[in-house]
Amino acid sequence: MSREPEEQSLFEAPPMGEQERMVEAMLFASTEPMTVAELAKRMPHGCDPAEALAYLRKRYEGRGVHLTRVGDAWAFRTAGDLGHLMVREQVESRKLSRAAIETLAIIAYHQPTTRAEIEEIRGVAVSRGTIDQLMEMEWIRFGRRRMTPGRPVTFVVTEGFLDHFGLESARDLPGLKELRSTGLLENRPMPGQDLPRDDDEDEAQSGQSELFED
Amino acid sequence: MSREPEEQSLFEAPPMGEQERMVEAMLFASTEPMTVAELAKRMPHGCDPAEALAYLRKRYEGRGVHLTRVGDAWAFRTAGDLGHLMVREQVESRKLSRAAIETLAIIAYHQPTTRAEIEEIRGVAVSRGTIDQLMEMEWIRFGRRRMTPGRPVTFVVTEGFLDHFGLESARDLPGLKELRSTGLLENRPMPGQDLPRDDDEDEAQSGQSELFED
Amino acid sequence: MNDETQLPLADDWSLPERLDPAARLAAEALIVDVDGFEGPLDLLLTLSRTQKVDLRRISVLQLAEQYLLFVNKAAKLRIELAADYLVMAAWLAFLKSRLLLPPEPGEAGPSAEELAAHLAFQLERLQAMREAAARLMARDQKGRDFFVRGQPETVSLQRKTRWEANLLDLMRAYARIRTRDEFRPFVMDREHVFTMEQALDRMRGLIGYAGDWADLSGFMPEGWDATPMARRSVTAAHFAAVLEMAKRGQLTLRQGETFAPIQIRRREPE
Repeated sequence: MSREPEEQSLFEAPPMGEQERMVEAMLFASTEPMTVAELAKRMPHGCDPAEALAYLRKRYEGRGVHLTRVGDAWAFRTAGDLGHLMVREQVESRKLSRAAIETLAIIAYHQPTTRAEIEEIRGVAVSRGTIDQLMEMEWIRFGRRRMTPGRPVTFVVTEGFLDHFGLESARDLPGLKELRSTGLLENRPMPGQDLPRDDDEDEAQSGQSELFED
Repeated sequence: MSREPEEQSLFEAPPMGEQERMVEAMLFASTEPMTVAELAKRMPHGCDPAEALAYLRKRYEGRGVHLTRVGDAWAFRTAGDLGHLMVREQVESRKLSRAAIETLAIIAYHQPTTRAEIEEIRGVAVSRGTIDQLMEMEWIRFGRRRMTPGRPVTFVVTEGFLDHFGLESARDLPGLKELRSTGLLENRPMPGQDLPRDDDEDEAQSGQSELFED
Repeated sequence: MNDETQLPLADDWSLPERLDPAARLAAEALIVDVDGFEGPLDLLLTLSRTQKVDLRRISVLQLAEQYLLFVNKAAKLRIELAADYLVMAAWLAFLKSRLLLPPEPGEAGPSAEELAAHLAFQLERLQAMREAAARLMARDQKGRDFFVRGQPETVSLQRKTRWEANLLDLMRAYARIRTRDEFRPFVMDREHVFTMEQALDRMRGLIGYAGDWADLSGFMPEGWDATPMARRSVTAAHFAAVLEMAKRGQLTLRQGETFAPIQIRRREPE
């Protein structure tokens, strides 16, 4: 610790060890993931929460509690292998229908995707209430409209979805790379059907590949 | 796992490091402080939560979070010197009034829109308080003035609005027809009313396409 | 197993009885729980499993046979299949004939092989999505396998009201207003909208002149076909009005054939 912490903080950010403690305290206290920006807002001027997070993450590796990344935000979560000890804390989750689960997976893997695409993949109409339910659970939200005739709305998954399934980003969906490389995430039109799908195609592609570019 | 977990656990408790992890996770997730007895009850036979607590307490010494004793129970608490970071507004959640949400919806769907237009669509006068409230929440703001007689002010939604509602832009909001077809709305057939629906749709569309012009 | 054996091919898709017994049994078993399937694609995927090969090497021809057999059996058992099952059956029958016959010279459009490959792709993609969904659900989940802070801390309190509203509230509010609009009289303020009440008023005055059969179009107001919107609205309103008047026994109407002019005549009080 420095001799004059009070005065120093006016000129200089607290030492990294101290920043780490601050981030630790804030994230520990919160149930919701917090973004770097949110952390920074509460910390003294000049702090670097991103760096503090990197140290903190290392510190909690292998512990009973982990520092996990959820999209742009961070949160402490108990280690997955200890779930059996927390029976009392388990919340009865709403049972999702098979249709809802498949719809969710299609949105996650094909995002941004339209309702028509979901229906084409599943071969049946999206039943009433399915989208509604996923929206209410805050696992999906609207993405940008497709710039194709009719400008259909699209769906994408949310940070709440990532948090629930312990994913850092949509890129970390299990098996995503294999699915991509086998072409199963492509939006191939039926041969001979000259749907005005070209833009669609490009966009869907760019949507997917965006995930990989950075 | 071992062949005879039941029997084996009688002889051998998990290593202390593992017990520490367990205690850490349980205290983190528990909604209340936990006693040694409560911890022991959830842990495999032969564990010594008291010892694990002692190690854990040491581990968190000087950190942003402390393991503290509360009566005869234990809990994690933010370090006292970091309390200032926890200054968080206590948020009291209240449902937005029907008038406010309707006004907000009209602004979102028809922006930029004037007060007179909102009143025409709602069929009732818009009270000052409603607009003020939405302004204060920073969900709406003034847009450009209309180049019509009287040059009325217009309202548009803000970034804060988009953020709150998980939208990338207001034009991603689904139109009436889309709401119906995704099952997001009850599809109530209007008795004796099969004419003006399409026109309505057109209007909503044209309202939305204005958004693209600038 | 005889899964790989080349199947005899029936020309008439309604009688593909020469499928091997295993496939036939499979098709019959499926009929029992036809309600359990989520549409024809789901059923096709299930049927494809009896081939016990990689979906990429599946015999679409054989699959088509199996599907048609299924539909055929269902018909015999008088099980009502939803329309999309029958549409798929018709398409598969078409595909099957295309796969069996040599392409006609100069034939346009995609080849049967391309169509078959697309179907195989669809099945593979659906299967892949199902597996992805299963893997997703098998992940550790919040509140089941891992947990959030049980005692969130908020030390110091600064009161602040947060107004709550979510997207569904917003959309429902909008829909509520717009749906209400459909009842509101000002909808009628639109230009070129001619209501049935207006048409009734007009026709009541004019019907006296229709002692003999006369075309309804002759009774339309001036300028009624100025715009397509006006034409539709006026026509519909007058048509509805004369139906109403016929119901009340004020006139009789007739039409020579479909799309022929509609004629009306005053009905004399008896």
